[in-house]
Amino acid sequence: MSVLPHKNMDEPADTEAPLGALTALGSSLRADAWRRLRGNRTAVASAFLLLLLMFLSVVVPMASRFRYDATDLALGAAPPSLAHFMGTDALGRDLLVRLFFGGRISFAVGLIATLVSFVIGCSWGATAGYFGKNVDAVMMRIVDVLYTFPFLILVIVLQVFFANQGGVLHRSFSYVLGPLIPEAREPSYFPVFQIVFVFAALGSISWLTMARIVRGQVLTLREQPFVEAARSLGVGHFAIIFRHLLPNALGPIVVYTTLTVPEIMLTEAFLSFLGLGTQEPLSSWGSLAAAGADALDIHPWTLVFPAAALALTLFAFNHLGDGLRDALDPRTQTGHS
Amino acid sequence: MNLLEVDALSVHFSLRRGWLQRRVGTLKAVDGVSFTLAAGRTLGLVGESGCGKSTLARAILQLLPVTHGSVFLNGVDVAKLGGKALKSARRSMQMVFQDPYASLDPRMTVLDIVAEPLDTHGLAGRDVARRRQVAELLGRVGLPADAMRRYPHEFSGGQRQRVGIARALALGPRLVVADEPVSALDMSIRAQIVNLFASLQAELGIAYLFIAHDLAVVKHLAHEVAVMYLGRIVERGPVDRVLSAPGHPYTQALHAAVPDPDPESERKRVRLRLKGEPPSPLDAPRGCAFHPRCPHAFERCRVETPRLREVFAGHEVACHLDLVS
Amino acid sequence: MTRFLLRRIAWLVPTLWVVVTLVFFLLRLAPGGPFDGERAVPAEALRALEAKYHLADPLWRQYVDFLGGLLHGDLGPCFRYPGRTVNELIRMSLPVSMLLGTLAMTLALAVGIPLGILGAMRHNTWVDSAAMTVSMLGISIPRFVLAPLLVLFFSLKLYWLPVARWESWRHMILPVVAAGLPAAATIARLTRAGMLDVLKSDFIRTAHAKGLSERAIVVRHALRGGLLPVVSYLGPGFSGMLVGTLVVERIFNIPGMGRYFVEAASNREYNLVMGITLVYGGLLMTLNTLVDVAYAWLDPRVRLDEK
Amino acid sequence: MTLLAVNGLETTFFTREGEVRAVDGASFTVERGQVLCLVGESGSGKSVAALSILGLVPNPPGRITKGSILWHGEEDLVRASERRLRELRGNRIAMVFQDPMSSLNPYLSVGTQLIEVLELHRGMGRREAEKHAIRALGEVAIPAPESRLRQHPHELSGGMRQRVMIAIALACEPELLIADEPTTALDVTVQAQILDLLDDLRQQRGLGVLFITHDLGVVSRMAERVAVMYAGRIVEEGHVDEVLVRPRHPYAEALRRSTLRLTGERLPKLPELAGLPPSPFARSAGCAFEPRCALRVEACRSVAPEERGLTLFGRSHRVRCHVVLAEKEGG
Repeated sequence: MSVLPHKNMDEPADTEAPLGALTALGSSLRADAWRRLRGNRTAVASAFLLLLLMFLSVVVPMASRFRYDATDLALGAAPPSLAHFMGTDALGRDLLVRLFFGGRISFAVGLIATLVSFVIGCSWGATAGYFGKNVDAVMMRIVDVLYTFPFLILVIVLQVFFANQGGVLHRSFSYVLGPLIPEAREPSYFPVFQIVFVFAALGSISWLTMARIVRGQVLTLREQPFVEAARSLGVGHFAIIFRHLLPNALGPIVVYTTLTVPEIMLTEAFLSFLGLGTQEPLSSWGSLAAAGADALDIHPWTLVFPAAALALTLFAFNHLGDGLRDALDPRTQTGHS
Repeated sequence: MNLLEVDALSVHFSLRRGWLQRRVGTLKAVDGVSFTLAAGRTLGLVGESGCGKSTLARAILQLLPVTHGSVFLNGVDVAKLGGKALKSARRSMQMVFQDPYASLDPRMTVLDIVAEPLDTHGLAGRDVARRRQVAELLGRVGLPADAMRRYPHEFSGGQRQRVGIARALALGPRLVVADEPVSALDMSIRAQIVNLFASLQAELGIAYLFIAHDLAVVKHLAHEVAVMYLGRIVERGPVDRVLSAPGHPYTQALHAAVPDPDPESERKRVRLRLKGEPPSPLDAPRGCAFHPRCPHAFERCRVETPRLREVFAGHEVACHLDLVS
Repeated sequence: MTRFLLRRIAWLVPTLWVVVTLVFFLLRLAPGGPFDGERAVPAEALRALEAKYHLADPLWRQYVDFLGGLLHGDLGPCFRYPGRTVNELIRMSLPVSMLLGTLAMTLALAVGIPLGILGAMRHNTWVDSAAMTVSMLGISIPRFVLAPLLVLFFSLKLYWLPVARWESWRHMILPVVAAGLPAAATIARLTRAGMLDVLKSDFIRTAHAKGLSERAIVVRHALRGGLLPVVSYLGPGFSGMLVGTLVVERIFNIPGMGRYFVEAASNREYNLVMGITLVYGGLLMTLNTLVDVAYAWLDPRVRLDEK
Repeated sequence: MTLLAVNGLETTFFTREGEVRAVDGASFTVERGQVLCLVGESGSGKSVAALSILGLVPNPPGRITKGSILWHGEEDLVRASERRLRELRGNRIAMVFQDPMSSLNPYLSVGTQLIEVLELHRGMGRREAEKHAIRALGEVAIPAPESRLRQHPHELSGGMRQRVMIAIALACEPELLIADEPTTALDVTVQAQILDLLDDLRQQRGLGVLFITHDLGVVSRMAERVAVMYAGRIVEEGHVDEVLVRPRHPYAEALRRSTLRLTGERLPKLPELAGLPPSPFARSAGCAFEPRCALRVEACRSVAPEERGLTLFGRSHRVRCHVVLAEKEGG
């Protein structure tokens, strides 16, 4: 087996496909990528698994007869049974409900932080890359400095100072969400606010790599003749960025976004382990696994289920990200023999 | 009045180095170039890579800042325009690019690519009308109307170049600057594209500034030829005259470098070989820039930069040698 | 090269200053003080403590004092460990963390790079899938799950290795593995991706046309370019490793710096937090510089003197 | 003496979109000291044919599915072991590629890349190889060869890089050089220098050269014999004076007429080769050139023309065309 470049088949220059034979070749790059992605069984399975887990996270806590915070001290930690499919924790709380309730928080945290990092990272990177020169130098120097910033300290300070109960941010949070979710005004909803807030904040500092990626893409694309062609037609800066540059940089952006979600979820788990993440009685996969890790030798099921859910989700997101990367790389070989 | 008058045009780049971006030198990519181009005519601009021909093209189209000099298009100095005025001036000057693969946005359909100039200048109709406009442009360049639904990567190099030409025609320009439009194409496709350029000129009266790196391409299309070396024009004249009696030693070498497909005549040709490689504009030689590679160089060439002088009606050469033949 | 290093050192100072200043003010703007949590501290004593540590001074005064101390290399006293200075604490704990981190990173490189090369060379075979599934698992299992599992298996079931502490080399094995394996997984994936990218280039075809063996092609022609992504990862990867060692230090009860980190921050041990921030930032910047040097050494097209 | 005889070579790529027969039964020979030019458009299969000779077709998806490649008339390279092929590559058969920038390893110095073949195939020690390398660079007219050894490809100009590629290829004094469009990426003046260099080296060393190009001017400058490739098949093969002056195959004729020339008449409209090359996925049962051919007859669509040999002025000549052959046989 040889490890040669698969050049001859991949470069359109070499095939010179004429108009007549094109129907067999698919109609666009996107359709091509989509077809490749669907051909990747692991990626498709990963996507389905994620959708299933999200669905269960929404449905199970609503459908179950247990509440995530209902304790049964008499029962205590019980191994899986017909009543409690995943067993109970030391306080006798049903692990199945806590697990899928935790799924809500884990997914929410991952998606919120990723969304924030996506928005800031794309605009920061695209601006720096497109305008270049001094703008670029200053903006990327800020990114460099932020890279050395100890984010743990930031998270702690944010939690203690900015996310305090009854503080300005908490009040505005309850005020905005109040009409939608009546419980948002209750004090018991405070931990939800806290975790959401901390992760929005975490997102706002985890955009650094996204900014670098987008900037790199924009820097390369800016030099492409099709961008020059657009300029020669009189197309404005705004249209060039949004019609030509960002759509062409979309591939790496999508891939990186997909890979950011598991990273953030892992960070949440890590913070929970340190006691800085999700607070009782709320649960997340990280906080459940962290609690379970302490009791590994006596109640192994309290670790096994949350750790499996967490690992499976991270696994699926990473696989999906990889599948997207392969699908979007036009050089990926299509051969089989 | 000439359609295009380029007067003492220079494009210099500052070379900056280090942390503070200190200016360490100047790169004279284009250095005092002047020429004129009449409506409906073609000027072939020939030279090796790095001679500044592409920079010149971009400076004329205001894609690069002009350092000195003027570019008069229909009597208006476009180098002094900006904003809306420049945008509307772009309607009469368009460009065709070298790389048919990279100059079309891979994520846009041919419809959107060809319609983009119309959209940008608010000339596109709605839906069906827009399609009709694009179909007509595609027809002009010999592509079927159903090509508009497809993406660039589905086409061959020659077809893509036709799309690029259709886009350049959309605004009805008076001047088209074509930057090596056939260099990236197969030999057998080149004739098609050259013929297309010729027939469009005959139909629409467009003037071309046609850039090439060898003389063979230019021969069939150009009325006049200008040869560039290291940012300057070293020879200029009617195409028949320059090809049959090239005056500058560099033009002679360029002429000799193109092999002839007829083996008999190829064997009979004089092999004039240049020593060395195209020099970098970063350290341009003093005097005549060509002297280190010139077989006839003498003392004066090393110190004095020759100016263009007329050696025959309309034929100018920048060389110290006595060229009157 | 020398100019590049000098310039980087010149950058280090202002950058660290910015970070330190930000942290300084963030900490002090947060409500509460170092002695808030203590029960039964009479107001009188509290005032005495605050006076002792100059916490009642105006903010700018404290900042100036702090910077002054910094210039002398003095990070000040600890509040919670009376009689100890921050300097002492760091001097004691930093070497432990560094050793743990270095060993773990070495393990990660030693496992990850060969695994990645193997995956790339046997691209799209079962070897590749197996190697990548293993490394994907490595990324997906948090260290605080991995570490107890290792302890459970190797210490509590097999009695091979000690459960905790940091005394002999046998104590080091499990913490190093727990800290290193997830990083190994990331490195394996980066190596594979980088190698696959390089193996597609034209010059690899040239190497084949020269008659070189597969092995020579991989080692001599592909590895250099293929490892570039790993090299760029080492900068941020190191900070990831710090977080990793933090978890591992807690689980294995190792007297490293990470143990103090969270404690110091949640207890508002101002001086200790500043000290740890400085050490961490300084290390990270030094490492990033080294990564840039390594990058330039691997890729001759990169020139350090030009930005 | 025949160095290389390719007989009925068929190289197929098995892709998801279908099988692509990039080379479809091509036959040609290269003699010692002779240049055979393989001409064709992009996608005609000329590069794949060249890669097939050295067993360098990427597998998967490509594989040689039929035919033989005889080295020195006896050893079939299609059946040779990978080990044996490695012995030949870079040693007895060397190759130069189109783009010297991407074909040289950007991470290694010129010296390392040159010395490595000498160490591998000539068993030289470092010192000796270095001395040899300096001489090899001098032979391809690179000024100051000693100092070049330490330079990296990005520090050289395009022409210099291609000279380095040639020096590497010729370092072990191969018998056969395969040059795949070695001057396409270069300026015309530099192309002329490189062509002269290759020509000189061929004469000095009695090197057999398989030269791949799409430029008929280059063919006429370099070749003694030329093989014209279309859709994976050799449609005409013969001496340059025949093929380029009096081509027998309609494709070769159209190619010749549509080539831009510096000499000769300036025509109001250049003769074009109309139409497009055929899709690699849908090869017709008949002659692949039939849809674009002005001379086509009924048989062209359904029956693939056989290759027929002719002798013209004492030189062998082969054409694959119904019409031309019928004409010859009739008259």
